Amino acid sequence: MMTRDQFRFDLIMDAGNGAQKAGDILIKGFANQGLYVYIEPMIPAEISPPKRTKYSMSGVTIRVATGELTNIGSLSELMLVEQEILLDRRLDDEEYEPGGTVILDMGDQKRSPATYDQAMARARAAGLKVLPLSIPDEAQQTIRELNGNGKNMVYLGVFTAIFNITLTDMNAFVSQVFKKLPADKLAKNLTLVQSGYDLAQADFSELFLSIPANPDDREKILMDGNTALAMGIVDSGIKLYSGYPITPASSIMHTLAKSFPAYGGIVHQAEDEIAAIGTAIGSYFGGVPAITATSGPGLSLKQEFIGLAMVSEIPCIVIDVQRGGPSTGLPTRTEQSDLFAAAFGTHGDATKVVLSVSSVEDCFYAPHIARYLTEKLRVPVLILSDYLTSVSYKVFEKLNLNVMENISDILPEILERFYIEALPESIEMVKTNQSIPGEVGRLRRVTGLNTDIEGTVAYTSQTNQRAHQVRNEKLHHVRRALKTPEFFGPSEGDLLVVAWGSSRGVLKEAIDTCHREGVSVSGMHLKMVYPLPLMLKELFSRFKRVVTIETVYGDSLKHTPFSTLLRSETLLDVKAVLSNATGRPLKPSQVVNTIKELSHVHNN
Amino acid sequence: MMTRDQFRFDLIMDAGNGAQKAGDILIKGFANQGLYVYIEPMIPAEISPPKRTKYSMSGVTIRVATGELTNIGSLSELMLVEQEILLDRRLDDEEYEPGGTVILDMGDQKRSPATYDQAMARARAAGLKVLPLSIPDEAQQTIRELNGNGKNMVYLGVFTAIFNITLTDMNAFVSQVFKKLPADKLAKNLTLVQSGYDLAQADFSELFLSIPANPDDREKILMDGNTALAMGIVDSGIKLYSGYPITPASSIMHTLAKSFPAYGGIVHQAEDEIAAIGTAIGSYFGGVPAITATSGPGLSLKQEFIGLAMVSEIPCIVIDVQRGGPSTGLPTRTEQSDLFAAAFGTHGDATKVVLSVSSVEDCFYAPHIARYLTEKLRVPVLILSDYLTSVSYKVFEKLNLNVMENISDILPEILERFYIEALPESIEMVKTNQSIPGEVGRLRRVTGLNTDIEGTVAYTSQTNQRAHQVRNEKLHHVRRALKTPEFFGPSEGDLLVVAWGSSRGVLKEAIDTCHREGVSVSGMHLKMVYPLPLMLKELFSRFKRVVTIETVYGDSLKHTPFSTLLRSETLLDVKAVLSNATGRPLKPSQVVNTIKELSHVHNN
Amino acid sequence: MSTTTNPVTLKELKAADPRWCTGCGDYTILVGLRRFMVQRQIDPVNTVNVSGIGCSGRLPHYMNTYGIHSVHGRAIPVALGLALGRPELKLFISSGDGDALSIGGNHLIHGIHKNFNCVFVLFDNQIYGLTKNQTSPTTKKGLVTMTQPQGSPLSPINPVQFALGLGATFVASTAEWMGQHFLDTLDVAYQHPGFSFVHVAQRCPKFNPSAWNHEDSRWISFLEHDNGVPADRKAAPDATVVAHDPSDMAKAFEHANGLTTSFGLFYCQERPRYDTLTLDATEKAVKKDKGSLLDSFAI
Amino acid sequence: MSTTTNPVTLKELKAADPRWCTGCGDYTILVGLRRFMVQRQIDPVNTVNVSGIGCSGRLPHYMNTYGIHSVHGRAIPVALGLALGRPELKLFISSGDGDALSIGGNHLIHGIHKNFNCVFVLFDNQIYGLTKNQTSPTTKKGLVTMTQPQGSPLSPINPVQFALGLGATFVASTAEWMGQHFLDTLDVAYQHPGFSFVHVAQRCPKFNPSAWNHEDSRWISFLEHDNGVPADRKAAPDATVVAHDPSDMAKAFEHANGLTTSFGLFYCQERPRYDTLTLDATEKAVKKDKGSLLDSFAI
Ligand SMILES: Cc1ncc(C[n+]2csc(CCOP(=O)(O)OP(=O)(O)O)c2C)c(N)n1
Ligand SMILES: Cc1ncc(C[n+]2csc(CCOP(=O)(O)OP(=O)(O)O)c2C)c(N)n1
Ligand code: SF4
Ligand code: SF4
Ligand SMILES: [Mg+2]
Ligand SMILES: [Mg+2]
Repeated sequence: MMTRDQFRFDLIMDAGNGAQKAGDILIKGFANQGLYVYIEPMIPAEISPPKRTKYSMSGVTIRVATGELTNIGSLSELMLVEQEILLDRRLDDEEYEPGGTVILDMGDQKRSPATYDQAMARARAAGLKVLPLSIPDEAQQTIRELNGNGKNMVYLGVFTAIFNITLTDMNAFVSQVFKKLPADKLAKNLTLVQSGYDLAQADFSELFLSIPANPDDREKILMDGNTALAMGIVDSGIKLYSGYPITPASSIMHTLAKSFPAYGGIVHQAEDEIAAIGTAIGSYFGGVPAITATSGPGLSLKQEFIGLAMVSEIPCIVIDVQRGGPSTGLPTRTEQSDLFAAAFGTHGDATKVVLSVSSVEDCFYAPHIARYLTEKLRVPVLILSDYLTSVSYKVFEKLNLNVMENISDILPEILERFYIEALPESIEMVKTNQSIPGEVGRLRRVTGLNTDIEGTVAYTSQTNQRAHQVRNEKLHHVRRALKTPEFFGPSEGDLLVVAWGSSRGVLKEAIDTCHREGVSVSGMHLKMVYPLPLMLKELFSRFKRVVTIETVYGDSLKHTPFSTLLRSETLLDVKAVLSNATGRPLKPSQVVNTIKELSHVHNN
Repeated sequence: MMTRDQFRFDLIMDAGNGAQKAGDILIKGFANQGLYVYIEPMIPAEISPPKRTKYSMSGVTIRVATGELTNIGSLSELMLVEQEILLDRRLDDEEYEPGGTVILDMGDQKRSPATYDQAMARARAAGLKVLPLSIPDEAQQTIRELNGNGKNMVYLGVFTAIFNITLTDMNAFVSQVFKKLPADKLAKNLTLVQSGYDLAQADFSELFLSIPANPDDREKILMDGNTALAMGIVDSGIKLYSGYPITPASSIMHTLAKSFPAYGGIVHQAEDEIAAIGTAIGSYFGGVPAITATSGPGLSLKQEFIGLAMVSEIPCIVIDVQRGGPSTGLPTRTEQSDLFAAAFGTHGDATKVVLSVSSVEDCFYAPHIARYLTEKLRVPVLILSDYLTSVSYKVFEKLNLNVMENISDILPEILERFYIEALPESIEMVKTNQSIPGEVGRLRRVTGLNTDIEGTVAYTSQTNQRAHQVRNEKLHHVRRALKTPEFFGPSEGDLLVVAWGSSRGVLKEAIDTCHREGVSVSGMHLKMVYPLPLMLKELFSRFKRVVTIETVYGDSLKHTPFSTLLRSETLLDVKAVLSNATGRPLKPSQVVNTIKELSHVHNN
Repeated sequence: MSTTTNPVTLKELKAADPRWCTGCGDYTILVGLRRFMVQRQIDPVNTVNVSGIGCSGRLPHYMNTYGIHSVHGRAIPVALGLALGRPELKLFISSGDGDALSIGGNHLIHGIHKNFNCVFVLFDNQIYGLTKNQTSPTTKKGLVTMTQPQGSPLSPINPVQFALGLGATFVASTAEWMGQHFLDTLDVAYQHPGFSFVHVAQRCPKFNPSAWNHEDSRWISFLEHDNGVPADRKAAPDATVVAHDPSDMAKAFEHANGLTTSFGLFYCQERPRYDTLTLDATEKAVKKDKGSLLDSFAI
Repeated sequence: MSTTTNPVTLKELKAADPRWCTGCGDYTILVGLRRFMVQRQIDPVNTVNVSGIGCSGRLPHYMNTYGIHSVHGRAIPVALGLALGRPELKLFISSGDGDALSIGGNHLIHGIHKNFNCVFVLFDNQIYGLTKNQTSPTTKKGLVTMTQPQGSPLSPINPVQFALGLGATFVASTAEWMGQHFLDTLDVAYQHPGFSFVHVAQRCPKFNPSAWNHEDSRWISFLEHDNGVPADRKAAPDATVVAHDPSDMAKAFEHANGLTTSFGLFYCQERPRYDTLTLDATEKAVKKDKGSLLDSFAI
């Protein structure tokens, strides 16, 4: 039996056949052993695409490891695939490790022997070993009794055997997940798991694998990015979520719709994205913290109201879960391309703070820091997550709760997590009176028109210039409070690779790999992407070359938005060396190769 | 009698009392003499603000000169003011030349002697000479007979005398403008002009002025920026204007509503800005060129649809007449602060071309070049004008008409005016089929989703990356076609001052002044602001220092949007040295002073 | 300065000096609203005036209460945020015919459908005032405007019919120059629990003097009922008076048909409110301890 | 490939392979629309299918005509651009209940008010399909959705009543599973000059199977009239049939009241169209020579 400290594999089935459910149960098995897991689901673009077509590919990629994981990794070494069309489709993605293995369910072979042959030949040509799987007759019969459901349980049994999980443990997890199922149905499911387990013992023992665990007593949780945002919203003391459904932001709302009322919160579904933010602003004017979340098209629609919040100095938090763009684009693919729309999309000089999240953990604390900043500054704060982060889930140490009531409660570790010091006690506002309705003797009106310090509409040169200056000074407070961003590796050298948002995990892993392989390189990651910390130029100048890696388009005549900002700020020739907008996240191996190429160039 | 080659003065009255009408008639007198005129109206923020308050300041600043004018200049040497509150208000703006003269109508003195004394004392303290004006009793009587109207005619008479225009000529202009008035009323107005004329002959002869003209045979026209845009829309062959009212863009629509049908065009008032651009896009998909215009808040609302036009490769032209921002801001003040919202406001990597206009003449040709670019590239084109350009009107040589039917008709001089070469004959599109409804055998569907080259929805890594690359390559075509931007002065030296859009006139005049005074400096002006021409770095490197001047906020910790782009592009330390967002345009004298300061610093 | 101590006075309700045109009906609405607050002794400290953009949108600046002058067409969602976050506040929304029916139509649909508690006042001058004379959805057919110099081509939207058609629970129409009627209308609107849609005929002497003939009252017909708004015989001596039961939706539609010449309470019917339904649902939810927030994610 | 030469065939109208869920009513609508085009021999070359975003919004991809799959809620303004620019084209708009009545409500108001010529088809599955099961304005009260797991709190908007209330000139309702009725409804809608509002009950087996009971027809009542749409006795054998004159607005309202159980032509009335009014005004304008464009600005 092989021993490995990390392993990545796929379970791929027709949409609707339960691949993700099987994956969910499997990772309980891993976590129970004290292993760490990172999961990226494959979600088809259609609701329920026709089966046995390439559009119906659904499933999970699972990465399991001895130590904590920050990303899904580069390539899969094992794929269990329900039928040949999906195998063919998945090969397109080129996410397999040459030398790896495919377990292919031959159940549909009779329907289409030619395409089976073709797909298997293609896999072999790609350097993969193909092992056929045939579900035994009794199991087939059980599946028929379950109305065609249950193949996923067989596959779960296969993985249980491969990964050395005891059947007793696995049966417990299955029973727990299916606790609402009638006893006879549950029993049938358990038989199917058993049958897969037996099958693997018989046919796939060569694949059996041991991943040593370092079990400890620390409590672990399993969560995806959007759930973490939802829970963070609750913990940060926000009281109203006002949104309009849009992929991939919707699940934040779904989670809150279920759980928020139990904590005294309200979820409001507005008629559109514009109304959604308007309601959040109204609530915050009333002193009740509110938030809205959306994705690209919704962000475009919210721009006008974001400007109103800014000028009228009403706190405002907008989450943008970036998806593949532009326009309707690729709703179920990932991209980091809304940075400029977030920072600069509102007409006029509309000052905002834009922070990005790098992990599921960041998602949990982003609402806290956003609330802190928007209430201190009375400037809109945008949180940039992305499709990748929103749907990826992982096992990690249980997070400390803040149970924040007021922003003065914020945990110091949250400020640290976002590399920022506490802001000055008092910050100048355009309008001195910032009372909320109900306060006696401090009645006031707010407006999107320019005003003087009393809040009265004013059109003179002086008041206009002052208002701009005060609002920009708020951002300067942020700049001054921002600390040296996270560094991976030495703080000087030949090459510095910079990333933001969800590319952190990949960057970190790539840098680690490079260091292990003796390649000298450093990495830097920014969470706060607008405004930027003040010391970047100084930090960058300690390197011969500074480059960025991002999941956004760039080429030799077009700098990515992030590198445009870095260039303007540092006047150094910062270029994006990986800037693909394929809809897929970066891979650590890609980054490692790029670093090696660059180092090579340098060393010559 | 003094002789001057240029002179700037104000006529200031309570809103609704006809100051602008008087100004309009007066400039006919100037133009008739072969003089050049540039006019900036003062428009109160309210519809009809209460009289005798500082909110009711209405009027015109007029600059008249021997040669062609590009801007309103710096300071006024003469002000004729209807009453003391307005004088007081206007002094706030600090746009008077110390040593200049105020003619103050004393008619309201009895109502408020104290404030009269105060205002006059303030004017004197500011170094102004104050000459009282008292409308004679007979004229007062005539004004009463005209229901209180007609003071403006008296003032018109005063200016007629001061500027040496014959009463016969002036009477002709007045009669022409008031041709719909009953004969007796017209006669009364003429008496009032006469009375002002006589009054000036008696009291103000010290102010009389001669501005020599260089009359020539070239036809001249008088027009403001928004009218020029409207007429340009007609001449460029656009067939549909689809808009929603918003200050200061509305008057484009007003002008077209009156005149477009006579040329076969349609004006459509939509229910909002989003619908307005949607209808323009629908029309252009049908092969019928369409345009929409708006100001800041409307631009924010249009972002989503701009992205759709881009991805679905439907031509799309949006005019944004920038006003003081952000949010509702200062609707009747000027600013250049929508550059980033125009270039980057749409979510995702949404490629667009952004061009700016520097003059009323540019306004006329902007629709042509925009149509050329959007039809060649099938990328949205945004035209940035601003409040200043939209309301300022001037006398200039009659423009050549293009009478464009197809973009292949475009006059070479229009491409030259915008410093761009013709684009390559054929430009790669994301989708090869670009047919319009009615074309047989080429049926197609467009979408905001990502597609392959056939136009079919596609979510693969390859198609997504390709679509981005093709769209960005369209912008690269523009970059490559952009020629060296306009230069004022030598192409190398110590200091280069860069401006864009409406700041051209001020820059040019300031550079000219500096050159006359022996200060060595160069200027550069860009009309195309996104994407930028390729040779900027090279051009900039020929100077020791490069700075920008803009009507937008910037400070030492915040680069203006334009300078951010220039910095990123050239990696030179380009800073905005004049970046005030006061709502008022830059003044040539400010620019001259700044240049002198910078030169001084350099020479030390 | 305001205090929560009664009495509320007219003087105390004054904020910035209004800057509308001479003769503008917005002045009358402003004064009427202040009078109403005095009459009902509504505490300004717990009152928020919310508006969109337009001449009408300026009202909050002139009322010494709390206020939000928001963006064009979108006062309703902002007010809803206050209704959900601070249900004890009194909400008045000022909107123009363009603000409410052109750009803001969608929010009006959903404000009405949600039936959250507020008094929605539609300042109907049948024109875009602030942007200087463009066609609005209520502009009469044929009127020459800056955007339609050949005359507005369409028959106007009748706001009362519009609100009835959307299922509003409270629909009334009044005119700002009929002082008592205006006050009485506000009063029933304020008492109605839900979205009270109040149409106000408003004079715009600057751009649309022909919209409402306030010097004559023969064209006016009052809808009267014990549960409604009394006819204002003083302000409109030559008006006809018609009995109308505000619970009769079909009749309400008949009265609303065509041009807006009927004034009074068209329709009033209590129905569940989104604000209370939503707040109640949260109220009733079995509460959990925030300290156990992440427990269900343990693995 | 299509040509302008008739006959138009079903096969020729096929474009990309549809990718809706098994049993989705959108398939039936798609096939019905194709059948209708064949029946009327509508030239695909001069037809544009315009849509917003949703499962419904995918329809244009599957029809081999011209098409624009635009942005969420805003197909109507896009279609209007075609109506003004290319009045000879045939326009069909596909919209969902969320697309049309939630985010797109304002455009629907103004499309109806402008009464420009198009067939507007509202795919009413009483749910957000594409985004996976959220409440829409037509969701029945109490239905559990992802955004309202406690059950949708409000009574739904009735789309037919909604359109009538806005003064639509053509309002019909049909169901996609009643094949003949669907075809007949499209046919009268297509013939109506103006904005033809067609409500279609649409099955969403994936997320809202309880919305429409297509296996029973006792709950259905057909509105029948010589100028209307014949009852579909084959598709709905147990339905009641009621005589209804589509020129009777008041009765139409009565039939529309409450839940959508009546099918047929509710209302039909010719009225001036914004598209023709606008085009005529330009047509009639005294024409000027473009060469003299700037003459009036001479000084
Ligand atoms: C997004 C946006 N679009 C357009 C405008 C310009 N605008 C301000 S008020 C207004 C219409 C005003 O008409 P109405 O709502 O009837 O109010 P009134 O001025 O007549 O009271 C318009 C178009 C704006 N401020 N914001
Ligand atoms: C601006 C914007 N907001 C939200 C979305 C996400 N979205 C797509 S379709 C849809 C609703 C679909 O419901 P419906 O209109 O009823 O269509 P159905 O899928 O049921 O046919 C939503 C919210 C989007 N694409 N764009
Ligand atoms: S324009 Fe009309 S509505 Fe606006 S302030 Fe003047 S009179 Fe009143
Ligand atoms: S989700 Fe519903 S509407 Fe959408 S395709 Fe599936 S069944 Fe049809
Ligand atoms: Mg109005
Ligand atoms: Mg739906």
